[in-house]
Amino acid sequence: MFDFIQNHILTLIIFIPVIGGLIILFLPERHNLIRWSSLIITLIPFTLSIMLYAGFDRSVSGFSYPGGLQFVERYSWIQAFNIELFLGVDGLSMPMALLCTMLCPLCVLASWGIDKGIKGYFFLFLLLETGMIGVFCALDFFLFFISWEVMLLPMYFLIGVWGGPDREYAAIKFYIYTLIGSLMMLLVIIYMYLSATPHTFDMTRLAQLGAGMEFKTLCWIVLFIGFAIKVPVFPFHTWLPDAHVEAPTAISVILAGVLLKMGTYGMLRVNYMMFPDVTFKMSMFIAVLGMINIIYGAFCAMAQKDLKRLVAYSSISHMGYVLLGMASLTEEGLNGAVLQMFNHGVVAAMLFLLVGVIYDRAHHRRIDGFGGIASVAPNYAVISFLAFFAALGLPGLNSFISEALVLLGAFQKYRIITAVSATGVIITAAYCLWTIQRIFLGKLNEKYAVFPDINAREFISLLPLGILVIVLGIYPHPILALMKPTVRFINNLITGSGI
Amino acid sequence: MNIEIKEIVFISIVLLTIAPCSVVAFSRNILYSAFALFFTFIGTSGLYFFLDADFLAIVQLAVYIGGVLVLLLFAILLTKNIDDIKKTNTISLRRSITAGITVLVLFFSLFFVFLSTGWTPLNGGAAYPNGTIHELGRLILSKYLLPFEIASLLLLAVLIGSLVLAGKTVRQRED
Amino acid sequence: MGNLESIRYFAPEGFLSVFIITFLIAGLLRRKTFSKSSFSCIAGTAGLFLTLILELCINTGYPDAIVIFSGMLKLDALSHLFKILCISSSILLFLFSYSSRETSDSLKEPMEYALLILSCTLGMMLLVSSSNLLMMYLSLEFLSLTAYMLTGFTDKNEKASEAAMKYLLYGGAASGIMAYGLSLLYGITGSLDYSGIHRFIAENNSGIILYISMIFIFTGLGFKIAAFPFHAWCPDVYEGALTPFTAFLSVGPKAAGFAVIIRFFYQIFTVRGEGDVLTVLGSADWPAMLAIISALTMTFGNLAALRQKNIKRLLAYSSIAHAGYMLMAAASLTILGIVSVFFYLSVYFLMNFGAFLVVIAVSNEFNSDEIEDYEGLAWKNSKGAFLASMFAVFLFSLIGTPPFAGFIGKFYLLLSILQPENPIYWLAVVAVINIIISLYYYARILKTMFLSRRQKGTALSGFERGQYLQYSLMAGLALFSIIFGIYWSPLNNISMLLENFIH
Amino acid sequence: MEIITLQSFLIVSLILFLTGLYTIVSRKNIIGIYMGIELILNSSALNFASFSRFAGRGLEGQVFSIFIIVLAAAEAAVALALLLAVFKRQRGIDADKLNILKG
Amino acid sequence: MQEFVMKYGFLLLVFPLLGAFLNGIFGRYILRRYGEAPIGLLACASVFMSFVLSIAVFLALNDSENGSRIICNAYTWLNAGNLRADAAFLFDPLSSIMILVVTGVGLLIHIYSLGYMKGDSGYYRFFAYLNLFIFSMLLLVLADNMFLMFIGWEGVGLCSYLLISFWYTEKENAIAGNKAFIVNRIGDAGFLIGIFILFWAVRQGLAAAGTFDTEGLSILSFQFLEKNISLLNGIELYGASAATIICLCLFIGATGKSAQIPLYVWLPDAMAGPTPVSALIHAATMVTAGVYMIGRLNFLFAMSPLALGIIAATGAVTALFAATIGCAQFDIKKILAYSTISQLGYMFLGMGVSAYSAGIFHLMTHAFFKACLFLGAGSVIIGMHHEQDIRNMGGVRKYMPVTFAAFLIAMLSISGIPPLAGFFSKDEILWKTWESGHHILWLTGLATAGLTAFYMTRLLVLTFFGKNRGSKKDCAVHKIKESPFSMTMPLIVLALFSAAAGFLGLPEALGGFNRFEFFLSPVFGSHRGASHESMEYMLTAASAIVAVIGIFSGVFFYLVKPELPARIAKKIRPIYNLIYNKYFIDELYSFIFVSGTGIITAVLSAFDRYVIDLTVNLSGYILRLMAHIIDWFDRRAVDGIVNSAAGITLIAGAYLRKAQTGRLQAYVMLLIIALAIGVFYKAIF
Repeated sequence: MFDFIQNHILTLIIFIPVIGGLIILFLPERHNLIRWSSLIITLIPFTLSIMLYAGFDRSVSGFSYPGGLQFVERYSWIQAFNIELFLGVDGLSMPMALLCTMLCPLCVLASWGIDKGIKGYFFLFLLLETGMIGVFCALDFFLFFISWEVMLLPMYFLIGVWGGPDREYAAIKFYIYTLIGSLMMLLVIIYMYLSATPHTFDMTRLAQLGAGMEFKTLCWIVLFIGFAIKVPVFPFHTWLPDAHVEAPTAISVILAGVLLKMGTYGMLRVNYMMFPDVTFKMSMFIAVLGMINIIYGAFCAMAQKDLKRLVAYSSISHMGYVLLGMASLTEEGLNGAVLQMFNHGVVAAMLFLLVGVIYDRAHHRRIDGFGGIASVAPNYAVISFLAFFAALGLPGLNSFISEALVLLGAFQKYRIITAVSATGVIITAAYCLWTIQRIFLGKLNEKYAVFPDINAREFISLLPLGILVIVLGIYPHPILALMKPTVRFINNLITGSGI
Repeated sequence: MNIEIKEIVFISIVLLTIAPCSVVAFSRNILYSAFALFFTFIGTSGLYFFLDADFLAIVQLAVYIGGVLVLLLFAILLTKNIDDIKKTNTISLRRSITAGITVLVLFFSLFFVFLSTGWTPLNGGAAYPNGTIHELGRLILSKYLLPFEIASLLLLAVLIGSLVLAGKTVRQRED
Repeated sequence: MGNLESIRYFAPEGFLSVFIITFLIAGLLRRKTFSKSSFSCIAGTAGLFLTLILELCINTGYPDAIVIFSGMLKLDALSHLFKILCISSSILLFLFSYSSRETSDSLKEPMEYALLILSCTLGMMLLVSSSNLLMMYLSLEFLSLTAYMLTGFTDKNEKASEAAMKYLLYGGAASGIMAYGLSLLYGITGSLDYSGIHRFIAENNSGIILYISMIFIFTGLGFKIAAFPFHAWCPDVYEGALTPFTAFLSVGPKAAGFAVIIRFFYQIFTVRGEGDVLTVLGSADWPAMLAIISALTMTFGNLAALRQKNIKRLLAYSSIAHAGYMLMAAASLTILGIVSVFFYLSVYFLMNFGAFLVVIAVSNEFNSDEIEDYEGLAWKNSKGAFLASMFAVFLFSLIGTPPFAGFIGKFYLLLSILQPENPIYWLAVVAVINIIISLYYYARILKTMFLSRRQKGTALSGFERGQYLQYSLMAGLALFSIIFGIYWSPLNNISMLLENFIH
Repeated sequence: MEIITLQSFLIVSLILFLTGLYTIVSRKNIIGIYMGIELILNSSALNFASFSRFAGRGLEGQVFSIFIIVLAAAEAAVALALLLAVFKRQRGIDADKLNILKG
Repeated sequence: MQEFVMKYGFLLLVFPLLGAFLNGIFGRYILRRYGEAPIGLLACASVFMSFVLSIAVFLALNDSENGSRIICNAYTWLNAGNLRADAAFLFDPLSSIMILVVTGVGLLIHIYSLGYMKGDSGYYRFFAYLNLFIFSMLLLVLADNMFLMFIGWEGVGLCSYLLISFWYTEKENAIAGNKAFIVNRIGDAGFLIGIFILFWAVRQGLAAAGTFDTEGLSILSFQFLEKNISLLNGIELYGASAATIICLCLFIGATGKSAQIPLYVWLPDAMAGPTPVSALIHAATMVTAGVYMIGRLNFLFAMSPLALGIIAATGAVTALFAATIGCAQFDIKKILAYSTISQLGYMFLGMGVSAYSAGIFHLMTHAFFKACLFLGAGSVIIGMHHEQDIRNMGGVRKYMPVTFAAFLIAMLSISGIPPLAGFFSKDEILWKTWESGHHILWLTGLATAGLTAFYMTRLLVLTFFGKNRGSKKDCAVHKIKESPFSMTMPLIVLALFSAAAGFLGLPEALGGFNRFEFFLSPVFGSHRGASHESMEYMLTAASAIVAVIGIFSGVFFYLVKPELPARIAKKIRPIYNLIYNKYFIDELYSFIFVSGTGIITAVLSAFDRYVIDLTVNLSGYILRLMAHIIDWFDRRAVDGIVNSAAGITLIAGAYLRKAQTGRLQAYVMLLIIALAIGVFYKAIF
């Protein structure tokens, strides 16, 4: 039994949620039964990914089947186009898969309050989880695209049906933005499939082909835009605040925690590994975009009235660091970028859960509407302090390490851009503290004299994230060790091809 | 240049077909255009004679004029209510001009194309002195047997269908 | 192959004609039993089912094409597959008419209705396999005439006969122009057989007249598949006719139309070089014409659908758009293009019939086709939820999102266009833009059904026993839409039969 | 130069064809439109016949013409039937009235 | 002993962290169940343990004649690419002195605040934050590489934020806390950029020297830097030498943390926190971090004389500037805050003239007497029932003799009266400034010394002498009583230290052996200046005389003729106003930065909401418009074409009402026109 799991682990992780979702559809309509069963269904892949983490070999690197890619499973799916169910994990996708399987149970915990159409909600949520893990583990470009698009449907309904007052606009805007991006990607995927001599979707073989293709730069740009919409990068970011404000708590946690990382993961997996020489030429372009994201996101966050919109813009700013790190083309910069993807996932999830807590109690999110909550809900205040300080990158907590690595790495190539981005740290500190002060400090707003403190369920969903934030700040080795060999491989690949 | 009788007759028949066409197109009264159509069909069957398609001319006379034109007249009479025979035909001037221009454009372009293309006479036109019926019959029952049978099925379906469509109105009147 | 020997291969159509005649005689003799619409529908389905079985087992034998009835019909993979498609769409038409309350009430003469459907199917089967201009024109007329009569069949609402009249007049004009085009083509090449024409054009080059005759002929064909300049009849007829028949119209005759287009262009005007590279025969660059028409059809269909309030008109414009997508594959001048047309048609068969079945089910309840009547359908009761989720499956498949078959269809189309032999990049970009526009109006329906919580007054009745055929049919179509979305190699192997269609 | 040549027949049938087209477009009465269709069908039949005679194509052209005439008859039947159905409803056969289907 | 430190050195940090953790998590529970005692005990015990350990370290360093440096490497904290930073702690003379000061003064302040914070609802929170502060300060001081130091650097910033806004119910405290953290953050950004340039420069140097792979090396650790600092001298950055730019960036970080000229505005507002906090953080330990950093990286700063000059100059200017403001303030804690800024200016002056040991010596002595002054002020405030304005005090001498005595000693020491510590450390700096040739800076230093003496006496006189001007009715004269022993004991100890500490660094000129400098020589290297004794005597005498003048003028103005200052103030009204309002620096900053960022934020978010969203909605709008046109085309234009005047224009101008779409001919017309276009096109081309 154990070795069956061992050599089918990735397929199990990906397909258990969707099978569980189908089972849920046929369960009797009792709310608690459905909630608990979906919690258990999300916990199974989490335990499996822990086994994955334990068994991961941290010494080997490379983007080829024997070296670098581990837990590889290859089943033929459609012989006609030799599309395969080709799954594998390497240093880049391992942390992301871990983050995704970890956040999902927490989100199920956070969506305990959903009561309308609960079976539909949890089925769509589990389908979403399958899509997400699918993207991270797919090594077949077609499978990558299928799981990329499979997420669209559940997200549209989850934002659209269970969202806030203006959900319809947000849902359709999200759908159109992502669809444009992914259709552009589809064209390039087909073009690459056709220009590979033995037509194949296998990413590892397409990687070797990458250099030889004509229209290479055009493909790179189209793919980059497709992924940039998801990150989101500056000009394409307007869907994020609307989607976040309208989505229910659990969904904006997943949206910020995992979906944003898919954009940067895609860039690293496709743009970086398949077109290294174009990436080398374009690295300055990405650095500038990263800088704009950081500064622009931070300033916009400061101007927001709605707490969730503020956290959304802060996500844009933090993803800017990832972009900058990716563009630095130095080992520590790239390490910082991948670490920042993981750290921001944890911090953003924590922030949105906290916003959810305050929304359940006050049913509004105007930052100025609160005041002095700390005196009436101390536990909640302490955890929010921890989250906000992690967000502003306080040393000793996890975000600082990745931001410092990113800035350190980026400094060696683009000095002015990094100097400007480093000032972003100040603006982030400003709006975080200003928010803390307006909500938690100052005299108690009499409306919330009876503000109930955090309850057990919310606390359990926040605790693991809080521990991770502190532990990864002090000892980042567990996650860092995962990604180092792959990051070195990518860095050598690109700098090698660039000279 | 000597114009034999044949050519004179040909020209007259051509005029016989083209002239009523303008009536069909422009006349205000639907009855007049129906009659004009009658002459056009007569002219066409005349032309068939010139093309040694004698059977075809007869069929044209029998089916087109006997069948289709009669049906048209029936249609006009059945649906002609009291006053609007005149009114029905006038259409806005603007539209007719546009239609006219399109048709003229088509005409001139096709006209030149027809003149310019060299139609390759394949095997010098086997003349059928004693009528084409024998040859036509053989051809239809040998090569084109399937279309012949299918045409019968088609007519059967059309017969039943139009009975049902038209029948409703008749039964409507009774009950 | 002479007439007598080819009777053996003519089994399915032969059986169907004999069935039509016996059906007619039986109908006249026992007027009363046939007057119940359920009986005649079931009898019709049985007949078609037998024809389907005959078609399935008779014609799979021969690897390459057989020309029967001295050049009239050509039985090859194309005709075999498209016949199956047409017969099954007629079977579904019968089943839909059985389950649609609106149809069964308003049909005064179910026997004649069934008869016309059978003859319409026969017309399609012949059209699909005809390889002679006369045969093609005759069966096209046969199909069109029966379609005109079926459109006008119900006298319940006055829209039907008006739609039928428009359909007839527009169709008559189009087929008249096509006849003129055929005469020109005959004049140039001197023969009515596709192979004869092909040989003539191969030997001596033909001037502008060939292209002009092709334009005239394409008028008739374009009318059949409702391509852009010839689409005007489509919305009115779709809205006027009975919903089951509209569903049938949007799949059956359209598939037959595409079969004729493929056979006409790919059998006559193409030659298959080495390494399966197809090149255009004769001076007329018809792939460019098809590509332009496909782009126009797609864009017009999608943009016009954006503002539709009536669900049937919206589905009409969407079917125009899908015709545009399929034309794209036809214009790609590659073997995979032909395969993709059939693949997309079979996927389109599933999702379009499914969508119309839901429209029928909803119009059984509220007997209106306006989109705002679908308000909050998903949250009314369990039946509403079932209908809404089924409609969602079909709509997402029509949009082309991955877990559903629609996406694989579009994937095939894009694949065929971007083939390295002669990739048409601009058309791929137009297609992508159109998919995005189509998302907007499909999502609007989803929005009314799922997202808006404003409950319209009309309550929805529960699952009633009589309608189980309808629900199982819907579930079946949805299941196949999903299965072919995930694992579609069986369908792919079937459509790959078309590979050796041109030789 | 002799008058009776293929081109002259083609021109005649072209004129017939175009008048037919013009009638379809400019007539307001349904029967008028149908007359246009009849004209077009007639001209194509004439075309087939003239090709079979002049271009020496054998009698296949004439067979096609015969079938065209048959189909024209069938279509006339259907047209009349539908006409009666439309007439019953509207008391008029003015093409303008066919406007219930809009939008 | 050395192996003990090598292995268990990090315990020194673990104790305060443990204390902070326990108090933080279980504090509320303990407070409710067992009252305040166990919390205070736990906190003081943890600091006491680390004090004992730091003594052990001191002894270990003393008796180990060979290596004066012990590294205790706990674990490799961060190892990504070429960056390798271990959680390693460096014990050498400099850090041992610092930890002694931190834990010593910290312990005393912990004991003091047991009394001070009695009865406060957030009792456990206060001690948790205080312990956390001790931990981060120790981390800062003991860190072996720049990154780890930066962790401590920001950690202390965090604790100062938490402690300043400890009574967060009042809005001003929260805002003060924010201001402190953000200004610190600006400084830290500079510090961070300094680290990056350093990292980049060292990598460049290494590359120039041929070694590319820096995998194993921990570049940013202090030994590595000290050993091959020579790598830097070749590297240029924007024209200036890399070393100068690095030093200036690091100095910006130092000004942020130690409140020098550009970034000092947060310290006066930081007085909003409880007094022990001001004593510990804003007097003794945190603010000295900048000085320690320069001391620790002396080899780097030595590379660029330009940077040292700038540091010295800013130090001197800040000292004088803060001293002038100090004279015109009335809040007791604000005066002490400005005096801290001024004394820090002294230390930076010392560092600037590369008299590193003098700077550190002054740092230590300043820690003692400034902590004593703050604690004294604290007990006065408690005594006067939270009265902070010295104009409403006076004559406290009679009621709080012990506080008065300790306060007096500390005041004399800070003013630089000879036998006390302040005199020796300040004189050492002045002498080294003069010796290194910066005569103008020496003059400003001397003037500041005079001013310091003046405003300290003013403070002493106005609070402790004369009649009581207590305005609050309930604090009538008889109500003032001495603080409890737990508060006065630390006062006494600190007073003793501030008296005796001077003898540690007795210069030779005055017949003593400068043991302090000898102790620090392994770190700073002992460079014995040209010992022309006579000049040194003259300068020491001069500084003593200046101090005495300051005191007498202070006594004269405020005790003998109390109304005189008011008259002088009237005469020099504009200058007085300028000084009183702290040269309007705060208003200037708030105008430039706060409203500046406000404007930028408003502009960018408006840009985001309107321009970007607009373009997106625009594309949506265009789509709808096109759909409308096509639909209109479908419904109207087809008839439009048909009815348009003699020309095939696609969209008719005239809007034809009567044409209905149902018109069949319109459809056929479209078909025929398409046909005509196709045929015409083909016929022509």
